[in-house]
Order: sequence, then C-alpha cells, then structure tokens
Amino acid sequence: MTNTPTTQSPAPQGQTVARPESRKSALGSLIRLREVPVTVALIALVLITYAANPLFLGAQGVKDLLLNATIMIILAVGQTLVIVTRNIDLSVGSILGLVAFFTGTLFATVPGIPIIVVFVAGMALGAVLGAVNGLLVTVAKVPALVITLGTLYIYRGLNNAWAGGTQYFADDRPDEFGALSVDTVLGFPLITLIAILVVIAVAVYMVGTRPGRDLYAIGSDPAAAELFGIPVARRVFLAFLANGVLAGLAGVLYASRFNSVGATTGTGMELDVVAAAVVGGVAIFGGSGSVAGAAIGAVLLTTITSALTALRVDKFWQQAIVGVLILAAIVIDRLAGIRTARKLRESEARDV
Amino acid sequence: ASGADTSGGGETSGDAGGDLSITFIPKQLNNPYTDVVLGGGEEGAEEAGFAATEIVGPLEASASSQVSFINAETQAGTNVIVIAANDPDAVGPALEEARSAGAKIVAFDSDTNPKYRDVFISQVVAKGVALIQVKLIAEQIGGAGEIAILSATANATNQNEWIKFMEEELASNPEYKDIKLVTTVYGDDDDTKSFQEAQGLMQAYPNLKGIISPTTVGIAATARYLSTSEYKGKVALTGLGLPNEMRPFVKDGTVTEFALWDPAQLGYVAAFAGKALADGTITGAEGDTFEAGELGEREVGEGGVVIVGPPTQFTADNIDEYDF
Amino acid sequence: MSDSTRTAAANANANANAAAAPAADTTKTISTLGKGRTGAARILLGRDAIMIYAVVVFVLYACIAIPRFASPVTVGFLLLDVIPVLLIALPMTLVIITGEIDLSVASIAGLTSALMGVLWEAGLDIGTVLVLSLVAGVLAGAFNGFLIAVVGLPSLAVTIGTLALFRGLALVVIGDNAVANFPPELTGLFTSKLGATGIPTVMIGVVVVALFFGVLLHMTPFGRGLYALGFSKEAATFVGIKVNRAKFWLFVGTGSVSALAGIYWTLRYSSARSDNASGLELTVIAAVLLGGVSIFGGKGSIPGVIAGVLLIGTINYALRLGRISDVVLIIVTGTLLIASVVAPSIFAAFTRWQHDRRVRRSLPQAAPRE
Amino acid sequence: MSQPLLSLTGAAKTFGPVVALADGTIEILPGEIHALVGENGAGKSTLVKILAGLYHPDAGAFTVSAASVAFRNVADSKAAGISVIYQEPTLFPDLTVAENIFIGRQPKGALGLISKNRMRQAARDLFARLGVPIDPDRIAEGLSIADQQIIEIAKAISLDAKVLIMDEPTAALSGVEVERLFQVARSLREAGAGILFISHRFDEVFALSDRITVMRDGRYVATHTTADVTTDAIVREMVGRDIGALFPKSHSEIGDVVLHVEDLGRAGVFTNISFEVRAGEVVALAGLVGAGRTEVARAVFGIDPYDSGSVSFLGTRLKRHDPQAAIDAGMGFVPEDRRKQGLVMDLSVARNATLTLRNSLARFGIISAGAERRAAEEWTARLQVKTGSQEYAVSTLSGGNQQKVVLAKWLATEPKFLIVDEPTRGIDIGTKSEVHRLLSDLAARGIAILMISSELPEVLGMADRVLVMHEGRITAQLDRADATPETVMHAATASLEGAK
Ligand SMILES: Nc1ncnc2c1ncn2[C@@H]1O[C@H](COP(=O)(O)OP(=O)(O)OP(=O)(O)O)[C@@H](O)[C@H]1O
Ligand SMILES: Nc1ncnc2c1ncn2[C@@H]1O[C@H](COP(=O)(O)OP(=O)(O)OP(=O)(O)O)[C@@H](O)[C@H]1O
Ligand SMILES: [Mg+2]
Ligand SMILES: [Mg+2]
Repeated sequence: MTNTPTTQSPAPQGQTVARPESRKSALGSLIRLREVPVTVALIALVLITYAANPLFLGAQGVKDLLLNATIMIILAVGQTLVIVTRNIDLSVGSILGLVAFFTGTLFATVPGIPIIVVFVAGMALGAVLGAVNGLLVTVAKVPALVITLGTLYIYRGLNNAWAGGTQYFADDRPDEFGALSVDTVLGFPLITLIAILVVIAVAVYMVGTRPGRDLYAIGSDPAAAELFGIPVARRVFLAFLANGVLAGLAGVLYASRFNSVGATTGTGMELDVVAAAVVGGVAIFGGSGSVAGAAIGAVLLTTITSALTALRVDKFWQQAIVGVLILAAIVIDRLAGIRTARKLRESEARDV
Repeated sequence: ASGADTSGGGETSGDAGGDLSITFIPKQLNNPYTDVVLGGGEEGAEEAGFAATEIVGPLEASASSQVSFINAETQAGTNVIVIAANDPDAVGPALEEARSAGAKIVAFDSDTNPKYRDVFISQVVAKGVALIQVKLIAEQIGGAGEIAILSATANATNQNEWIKFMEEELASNPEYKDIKLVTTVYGDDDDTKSFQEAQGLMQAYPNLKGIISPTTVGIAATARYLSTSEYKGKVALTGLGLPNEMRPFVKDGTVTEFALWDPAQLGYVAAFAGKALADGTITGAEGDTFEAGELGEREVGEGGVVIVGPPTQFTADNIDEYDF
Repeated sequence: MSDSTRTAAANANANANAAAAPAADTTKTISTLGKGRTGAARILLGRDAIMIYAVVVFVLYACIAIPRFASPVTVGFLLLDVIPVLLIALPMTLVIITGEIDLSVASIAGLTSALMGVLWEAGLDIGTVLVLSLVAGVLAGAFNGFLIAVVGLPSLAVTIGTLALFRGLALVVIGDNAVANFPPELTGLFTSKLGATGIPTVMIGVVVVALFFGVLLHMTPFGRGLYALGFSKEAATFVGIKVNRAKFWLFVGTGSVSALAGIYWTLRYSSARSDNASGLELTVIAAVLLGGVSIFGGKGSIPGVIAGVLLIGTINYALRLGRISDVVLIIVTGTLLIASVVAPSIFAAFTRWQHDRRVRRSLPQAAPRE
Repeated sequence: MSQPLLSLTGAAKTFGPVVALADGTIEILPGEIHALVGENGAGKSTLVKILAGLYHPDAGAFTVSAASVAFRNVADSKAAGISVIYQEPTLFPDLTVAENIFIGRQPKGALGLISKNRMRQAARDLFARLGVPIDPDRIAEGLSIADQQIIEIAKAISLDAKVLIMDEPTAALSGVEVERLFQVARSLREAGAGILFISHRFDEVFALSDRITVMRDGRYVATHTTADVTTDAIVREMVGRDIGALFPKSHSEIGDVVLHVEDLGRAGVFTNISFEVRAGEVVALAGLVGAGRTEVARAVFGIDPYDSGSVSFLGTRLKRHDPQAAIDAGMGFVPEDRRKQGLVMDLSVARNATLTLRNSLARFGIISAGAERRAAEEWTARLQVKTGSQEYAVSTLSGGNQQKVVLAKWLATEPKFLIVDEPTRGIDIGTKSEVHRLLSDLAARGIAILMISSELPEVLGMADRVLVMHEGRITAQLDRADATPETVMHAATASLEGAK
C-alpha cells in the first residue's frame, strides 16, 4: 500500500517502446503469483494422502472431496466479491441457514413444487438478505464488519424464531432434489458442476468486465475511486447483493446434500469462509486476489480435514493443523508481497 | 394421553399443594428428540398436577450454557428443576444453589454428577442399551469384521458410558471375538459434522463392516451419507434413532434395524418423580416408589436412578406403528 | 499490506464519507463538525454517557417490569455471567482503538482451560497450574503480537488463523476428557458472594483489571499514544510513539486477560474442557463496538465498553428471568449493535443531504449535458 | 469572441469553519490555455474539484457551453467533456498501469470482454506520444511521484475531452517531461480544446498560457492576457501586499552549530547529503516536489532509517531511526501534511497540543489532567489559536489555526532545533505572515530552524541560507545575499538539463 520512493534516473534519450517480452516480466505476472502457493499446497496434500491411502482418490473418495468443497467454494467466491472491495460479510453462515430452512419449508409445504422454482426462491431470499447488508453498508456508511456482525445475529435469530424445533429431513424433499448431490457427470456431482459454473461466471466478471475491475479499484483505494467517478456505493451494494445470492444458492444446495435443515444450520461458517478466501490469496484489505484462488482455498480447507482423517491423523490434531495452514498461507503471501515490493523498487518503472 | 387422562391424573395426585412449579431444562432447544421428550414432560407435569410448567434452555448444547438458566430458575423459586445435563459437573455449583434455595432436582436423559441431583430418570439400564446395539451390529455384519462408533460430543455422559460398556462387551464376550472396534469418532450432534465424520470413517477404514451411532443426530446423518454413497447396503448401520427420522433409510434398505426407547416417557416419568420429591413422598433414596401416571408405579434403583423402560427395536415391519 | 491496517481503515472511512470529501482526514473535518462541545456538555452528551444512561434506564425498567429482578441475587448471577466477556472486552478495547482486532481470544481462553485441566490431573499444585496457564496465555498473545507487529501481517487474518490454531491446541492438550475435580474451596470462591451484597467475590479481581486498563488507556502517556496511533499511524510516529512495540504489547495484553477469563471459566463451572468459551470472540467484539469503540480505531473508552457489556448482560439476564427465549436476545443484540453505529451516520448523512439540497435550490437547475 | 466552453462565477465552498473558496470565478474559451495562479491555499484545487463535480458549490453560477449545469458527481462532469488531473495523484496501487489509465472504459474485445492486448497497446501509444515508455503491465504500486503524474496525464489526454484541467501537473516533472507535456497541451489547443493549467512556476505559466487568472484567499482577483502582464504584477495580486510585510525577517545572532549532517544517504531517495544548521539560523531547503527534501528531514529526525552517513546534534551522534531520541535531544518536526502527520484530527485541541508532552506531564506514569489543561491553554494562547474551546476536535479549526496547533505542540517541548516542512502550505494569508513572524522570533531566540518550502517567496524571504535539492542531491548552497529566484530555480531544475 505504501508508495515506495523510487529514484528517477533521467530516462535515456529515444528509448524504444517496451518490447513484448517485458510483459512476461516478473512484474507482469506478479498478480497471478498469489494463487500459486495454495495450489501447490493442495496438490501436495492430495498426492501425499493418496500415496498413503489410495482409497482417498477412489471414485467415492473424489466424489466426497468435491461434495465437501462445493458449498464452501460458492461461499468463498461470494466472499471474495465483497473482500476485494475492502469490505467483509460475516453474515453468510446465517444467510445459508435461513435459506436452507426456507428450502426445506418450501418442499414440505408446497408438494410437487418444481426444483427450479425452489432454486430461484432460495437465491431471491439470499438476495434480499444480502441487499440489507449492502444498503446498511453503503447508504448508512457504516463499516461492513460491524453491520454484518449485527446481521449475523439477527438472521440467526430469525432462523431460530421461524424454525423453532422444526427440522426438515431428506425424505421431506423430492428424490430428484437429493439426487443433485448424488448423481455425477464424468465423476463430478451435479451440485459441484453448479459450483464450478459459478466460479467461472464470477471469475470472468471480475477479470473481463468493467464493473468487475471497478471492484478491484474500489478496494485498492476507495478515496481515489470516488475521486475518479467510479459509482462506489452502487458497486459495493451489488457486491453484497451478489454475495447474498450465492449464499442463498449455497443454502439450497446444503438442503440437497445434507439430511436435516433447522434452526442452527450453517452456524459458525463465516470465519471458515473468510479463511478460505484469505488462504486463496485474497488480500483481506481488498484490491487484489482472485475468485479462482478463493475457490482453491476453499477446496484446500475442506480437503485437509478429510485428508487428515484418511491419513488417520489423530482427530485432536486436525483443527490445530488447519490453523497452522491458514497462518502459513498468510505468511507466504506476505513474503511474496515483500519480494514484489523489492522487485518493484529495484526495477525501473521505464522498461528499456 | 388424552384430555380425560389429564383431568384424571390431576385428581389422583393434584391434591397435595396445587401451586407447585416445574421447569424443564433440556440439553438444547430446537432439537427434534428434545421436543419429543419435552412433549411427554409437559403432559406428565399437567397430569401430576403442577400449577406452572416452563421450558427454558440454550440454543446450542455447550457445557456452561445451561448454568444461567438454572440460576434464573433458582431465583424464580421454581420447586422442581428437571435437567438434561450437557456436562455432568459444569452445572453442579448452580444446582447446589438451586437446592439450597429449596428446589428439587431431577436429572433426565443425561445424568449430572449424582451428588448434584435427587433422582436420575434413565431411559434404560445403560448396560442394556449398550448390549442391544452391539447385538444388532453383530447380527447385521454376520459376527465378524471391523466396526466403528460415531458418537455425539466427546463429553456426552450417556454416550461415553454406553461406549464403555460396548467396549467391555466386545472384549469379554467370546461371540464377538471376530469383531474389531477400530475407532470412535464424534459428530458433536451436528448434522454436517456427523455426516463428514461418517465419510471420513469410510476412507480411513476401507474394510469397515458396520457403524454404531448411539445418538439420533449421528445415526440419521450417517444413514444419509451411506444412502447417498456407494457404501449403501455394504456397510451396516445401527444405533439409537428416531423412527420419524430413520423411516426413509429403513425403507430404502440403508438401515435394517435400530433401537430407541420412547423419549416421551422420559419426560413423563421425570415430571411425576419431581412431583413426588416436591410432595416429600420420596427422597430419591434407593427403594422409594412413586406413581407415574398411566405408566404405573416406578421404583428408585441404586444411585437414585429410575429406569423408564426397555428400548424398542425398529425394523421395516414395525417402524410405521411409531410416530416420534 | 504491512502497516496498512490504519491506512485501510482511513481510506475505507474516506470511502464511507467520500461523497462529502475525497480524503480520510478531510472527511473527519466534516463528520466531526458540531462535536465541538465544551468539557461538561461533551462528557454529559458523549457516546459513553449515552451508553451508561441506556444501562440505567434498562435496569430501572427491568426492576419495575420484571418480577424478582430487583434483588441482590440478580446482581450476583448477572455479574457471574458477564465476567468473561467483561474481562476480555477491556484489552480488546485498546486493541480496537489502535485499529487492530483480535479474534483468537476465545480460543486462548479455551486453551488455558484445557491446559489447567491436564496440569491439575498431572498432579501439580493449583498455584503452579494457575501460573502456567497464565503464562500460556501470555505466550499465545505474544505469538499474535509477533506476527502482527513484527512480521507485519493484518491482524484480522492472523487471528482468524490463531483462532483455529489455539482451539486446536486445546483439543490436542486435553482431547475429549473433561476435568472437574478442582479444589472445592477454590471453585467455591469463584461462585461465592461478598456478604449480602450479592456481588461475586471475583469481582474484586475484575475491578482491578478494569482499573488497570482504564488508567492505562485514559491516564497514561501510553494510552494517549494509542488514540493517536488509532487515528493516524503517521502522526503517532512523528511524536515518537513506538507503533509496533505498542501493538505487540496490546496483543500480549489480550492474550493474558483471555487466559484469566479461561481460568475463571474453568473454576466457575468447575469443568476444564477444550470447547470452553467457544464462540465468545464475537460476543466480546459486539459488546465492545456497542460500547462506542470505532472499528477504525481512535475512538472509544473503557467506561463506554463496560456499559456496553453490562447492557447486553442485563438484557440477557432479564430475558432469562422473564423466561423469554434466547432467540429474542440474539435479535436484540444484533439490532442494538447496528443501531448504535447506524444512528449517528444516518443523522450525519441526513444533515449533509439537507445542506446539499439547500445548496442545489440556490443553484440554477439543469441536467448535465450528456 | 467565441462562447466559453465553461464558465464558473461566484462559486463558494466551505468546510465547516474553513472557507476554502469564497468567490471562484473562471472562464475557459475553446482553443486557449488558461493559467490559474494563487498562493497555496488560495482555493485553486477546491475550484478544480467543483469543476470536476466532486464538490457541490454552496453558491455560484456554473455553465458549460452556455447551458447551466449542477453536477451531481464526477461522472456528470466527465459526461460534460471535462477531464481533470488532480494535484495529488489518484492511482490504484494494485492495478496495472494500463488498467489505471483505462479503468471504467477499458477497450473491449471478443464477447464484449475487456481486451488486455488492446488496452496494453493503447497505453503504449499514449506513452509514446508523451515519450515515456512506462511498462503498462507493471502494477502502479511503488511508482515515483513523477511517473504517477505522467500516468495521470496520459489518463487525462486519453479522454480527449473538450476541457482539460491540470492542477500542478508539472510539480514533479523534469524539464524533458515538462516540454513533452507542453507539446501535447499545445496540440490539444490547436484541436480546439480548452485547457486550465495550475502552476506555481511562473516561467511555465508565461511560456504556455494565453490568459492568466489570479486568485487570493479563495477570491477571484483578476484575469489578464499573458502577453501584457509581468511576473511582478501577478505576484503583487497573488500576495495582496508587498513581500516585506509577509516575510518579517528579524535579524538574529547566528550561534554555533546545532545540527551537523554528514554524508547522509538512503538508497533510491537521497545521496551524500551534508549540511549544518546553527543556532538562531533559518536554513531553507528548496527544491521541486519530489526532490527528496522531506525524506532527508524524516531521516534526520529518525522517522525513516538511513543507509549511510551520520547525524550529530549538539555535538553528540543521534541514534538512527528513533524519533523519541530526537525529541528528547531537543528536536521538533512540523510535518508537511498537517492532516495526516501533524495532527490527530479527531482529538481535541488540548490533546493535540500536549501530545508531545505526554511523558513529561506524567507523574509516576499518570498524566495529571490539570497540568495537561494548563499546558494546552498556555501554548494555544501564546500562539493565539482561535478556537471556541480546548475541547473542540482540532479538525473543526481552520487550516491556519490547525497549523498553529502543530507549532504549539512542538514549541511546548521547548526545542533547540525545529524542522518545518511546508509550514504555510494551504493556510490563509494572514496566518501565513503570523507563522513567518513566529519563525523569525524563534530564530531570534536562538532556535535553529530547517525550513522546507516549495514557495520561492517564502524561501527567499525567510532564509539566512538556502540549500537547493534536486533528485536527492544538494545542488546548491546559497547565502541570503546570492539567493534569487533565478539561482534557486536553476539549481532546482536547470542543473538537470546541465546533466543531460
Ligand atoms: N476538504 C477540506 N476540508 C477542510 N479544509 C479544506 C478542504 N479542502 C481544502 N481546504 C482548505 O481550503 C483552502 C484552499 O485549499 P486548496 O487546496 O483549494 O488551495 P490551493 O490553492 O489548491 O493550494 P495549493 O496551491 O497548495 O494546492 C486551504 O486553506 C485548505 O486548507
Ligand atoms: N507518495 C509518494 N509516492 C511515490 N514516491 C514518492 C512519494 N512521495 C515521495 N516520493 C519520492 O520520494 C522522493 C522524495 O519525495 P519528497 O516528497 O520527500 O520530496 P519533497 O522535496 O519533500 O517534495 P515535497 O514538496 O512534496 O515535500 C522523490 O523521489 C519522490 O518521487
Ligand atoms: Mg491545490
Ligand atoms: Mg516534502
């Protein structure tokens, strides 16, 4: 963030315009560098585990890995949208819970309701909840951390009030719905395919569209963004809205995969989601990081647990190891950052 | 029980000082099993002739979360506190205070440290429950192979006691010499966690033949995982579950047989025990007996434990006769 | 990212108010206008004062509306319940005032609790056990402090990591056992009351800690420095404040006090378990923010925070007595938290909007050309 | 004459007590380069921000191409064909240079997605046009101020707007770059665009502009055709009184050496800096923005570390990179950025004024509120800080009074040596001369002063000696006698052309 002083050696006369290879320069590729560590870590983890326990990559094993990751992936993608703008949404766990129960209720109370309708309804509810966050953050101009901590409680409370002791179980829902998280296409469970589609769609939006890039600009320097005329409030609001929609989607998928949905569904997920994004190289103070990275981070965090179980690592060690992993990710990212800074300082801005 | 019983119950035992109050503090509110237990409890309280019945409790089942509820009840001067302890000791000091303030303490479903309560209403003899589950799994895996246990929280009093008995039984009883208990994992009575623990078991122990899950949340989640995985029908599953939750899995063959007592009876008997204590007709000493409404007379066994009744075993044939 | 926490906050702040002016500092010009009250008024109308009024009002209401609320017994139980949050909220206030945050506090409490359990089982005498547990807390805090102040990582990310790590270590240490057989005289002490007042004996200790942090923040050079630091790291450096050293010690502070909370927890419930105090971090932060501390740093006070903690605690216990479900409590907490931050900025935004509108009317109206 | 592209009359803008702009009036014709001059704090940038739609004026009439407008936001003014280079660069550190230029209007390629290649190429073309090939794929973080400024310019011209506004664009540029910029500006003028050009450098103003508008204390003073005015005339209008009164230089006894800086160096920022400051002496450090003056001062005071050399104070070597040590030794530092570095804006006047005293006010580690209040009152009184109460947040004070608080908090430490960086930047004319009088009084009382200033009149008016820096080197040491605008400006810029 700090602008490192750089001497300006007077540029030699008649420099030639940069040659293409300068594009391939370390500087150019730095942005991509952030996802590398987490990807490497994931591959290493999977291979080691596989070596120790081949079943880990058996048909069922892979399927389980993907299924476990699916919901976290979707949440991490949404969270990335928000974090990149230098905000945060702690209420996703509660949103997921509300929507999951809402889904259960729909199937139980409206027999024969088309699945697609349920998806739409669930995402709509998520959108509303996300919009509330977005409005409070942008209109009332209050820090997201405080707001979403508040809505984390409120949404959870509403969920409890609404559900009470009621729980809906798998058999309250049509088999085709449950099948979404059982049937596979080329080894990929259907809901995982949905998640992958989400990742691709959002990634393209973030990399390839103007509003998407605006999100990075806003996170990189909100004041400058305002000065430059980027519709900061609108963009941030939409980021929260989108995150709500994705949390809603995750809620519906949760109902498809797991047995019971009730008052406490999704409790305490928020920090895992943020952790996933951070591990995936998303800068907690916005401006950089990618959806793909966050998704990989999610896979890594969900896989580590299964891997440790599969390796028969003492169950009591598992959480500690997850903690170490998160810290390692942050430190590595920091080291990469320092290297970048040094490179930037050493290298001349002018490429000759 | 119908309204008629209720009034009848009221007459039979309502005579001694009618304005007694009773409060149930379950492990956790908003949990289906708990709801059934409490349903029985309220019914019992009404029949036993309590003037006021309250149900309070935490939203998540953590060790300390019940304490402030006990405190509030103490201060409210409740005559009988019926509690299912999340932690046998954490609730201790609070219960002490409640007692010194004159309240009677009935533990049910999950016992507190005996020195803190007057009686404990137990589902069944702990050993009995344990043995049934071992027997069921033995039948289902044909008496040989690896099995694992998927329990509730690591500190759950009941489960730990049952697991202890199961281990002893497996070790001692020659019939089970070919059965190997490979591990015990904990789903924390959380659907997601249990689900993934079940999954982990499958990977960690490829030749696993069967799973015992002595907790309603755990068995349902495990059943859900098995029924959606390739292990369906290959890996046997039994334990303690609610018929309503398990019905689909019994129907689709994931689970052949599991057990449970009628949870409603727990609360029902607890209420009458509380009344008897409050009236002073029993002290919770071994040998005391009291009338438990339509369930008839009950005796306080050693250690102040009251046994409700034998567990029922549910199969595809009889499961539809039950609704809880 | 290293020391950008403050910058981030500042800019985010600018972002928040950017409609008014481009730079964080200048927005302060605007947002704090009219706050210029003289001493007395400032104190009587200040954010803290309002929180304290709120507590008083609610207590009065509860005394009238809720049977049995007005009694020393209430005081006792109520305080026993809030002590852990109260304790941790104190150092957390200082941390947040410097623009940092510590999410690992509850896990540290859990870790110390677990440690107490095993050490006591191992047969050490209780004195040693307590000391060692406290040391563990200090070390945990120092670990956070090292990563944040020395390595320069963002505290939000770091403490999410240590949240998992320390809780994990707690499990490693004590696994699934629960240790309960602590010396009765000690556990007794932790639930005992000061005569008829109903005030728990341990409150003496808590008051000491509260005074310590209150004085540290409000009456010492160090405290003065923290506010400066919270508003502007730059400005702080220029007056010779050792920014990183200050941060490091603050995290050691949260660590140690979390350890105290863990010890209290263990002995009050006479049960040492790995999952003790889990999820407490958000409660603490909610209380601190409700107490008027700005998440961007620079603003806040110990009295305000204590009021915030007591407000939540009182509402909580009142609902218990009224046998009203915790669901209500959750919703109330969330709403209070949001209201406490939204209200002021809504007001500011409104006045700004009025101003702009007045101005617009006085200007020739015409759509900008496309 | 053709109708103006843009005209603003009687615009006013206040920030609470601070009147940034009282009567902003400007008119820009097609095909003209219009210079706007005025002292620091005259309200130039504020006027610019109004034209940019960033601030809503409290009063005034604003027309673009004869149609009166009220911009709601920056987008509106962009739509109206106005593009602005702000005084402070507004780049996004995490984005690439190319992206910074085209953010919000990136060239699109297949499937309506952003085409990195076309964006890169477009950026290259722009840089070629400016003759400074900056790597478009480099992220903006760490760019030197000069490069940041270049990118701002590229950004602005790439919009090829009807009106181009440049707020001190050349402040950090070297001669070559300035020349390129002027070529571009002139070609835009040929194309019929109108250009508003703000600068403190008169040579540039006269070289480039067709007309000049002068502002003072937030008010419009006059507009002249460049051809028929002289520098002196303009300066008189800017300052509104003759320089003498503005720079009351009382004679003071020069004592012996207080600060001795020996061959100080910091990689990439400054090299072999050596100078002395004597008791009672005012030494000015002149140079263009970005010359490294502030960095030197920061290193001397211990805010930043230095790689080589030494700083000795009153004969003893000063601990490196330790401001507290410097303060204890008797140094003070009035930083250039009042709002970010000088003050804690949300703290009360009293708190700010005593921040430097916090250690000495403490008895047994406890600060006595009474002593604190007394100290605050004493010093704010001495400096005649105008405030309703000691308890007011310092942010509610006017720029000038804020600066006085900064001075107060350092004078309270009774320093032997004071560094003042841009001591009068953005403070009104009246306060300005007060500050100047204060400085010379301090000097008269035997305090050594190192003054960094970008304002030539200030440098010439106040200094006993002038050190001129350019790109991290001291390029000249001038005694009061030999210090003239020419000599200083030459050392600050021309030396570069020399090097070429
Ligand atoms: N957002 C703000 N809040 C409070 N005061 C402000 C704000 N912006 C500008 N001012 C004050 O308004 C006056 C004019 O500021 P402005 O930046 O327009 O001067 P300027 O002519 O651009 O000076 P310079 O030549 O140094 O750029 C100054 O006293 C400044 O302190
Ligand atoms: N914000 C910044 N971003 C990038 N480089 C900077 C920044 N500030 C200063 N620099 C670089 O550091 C060196 C010295 O800058 P500095 O601001 O100290 O110069 P200065 O003479 O003090 O100018 P000013 O008139 O602003 O005080 C220059 O090379 C400049 O490019
Ligand atoms: Mg300006
Ligand atoms: Mg400077």
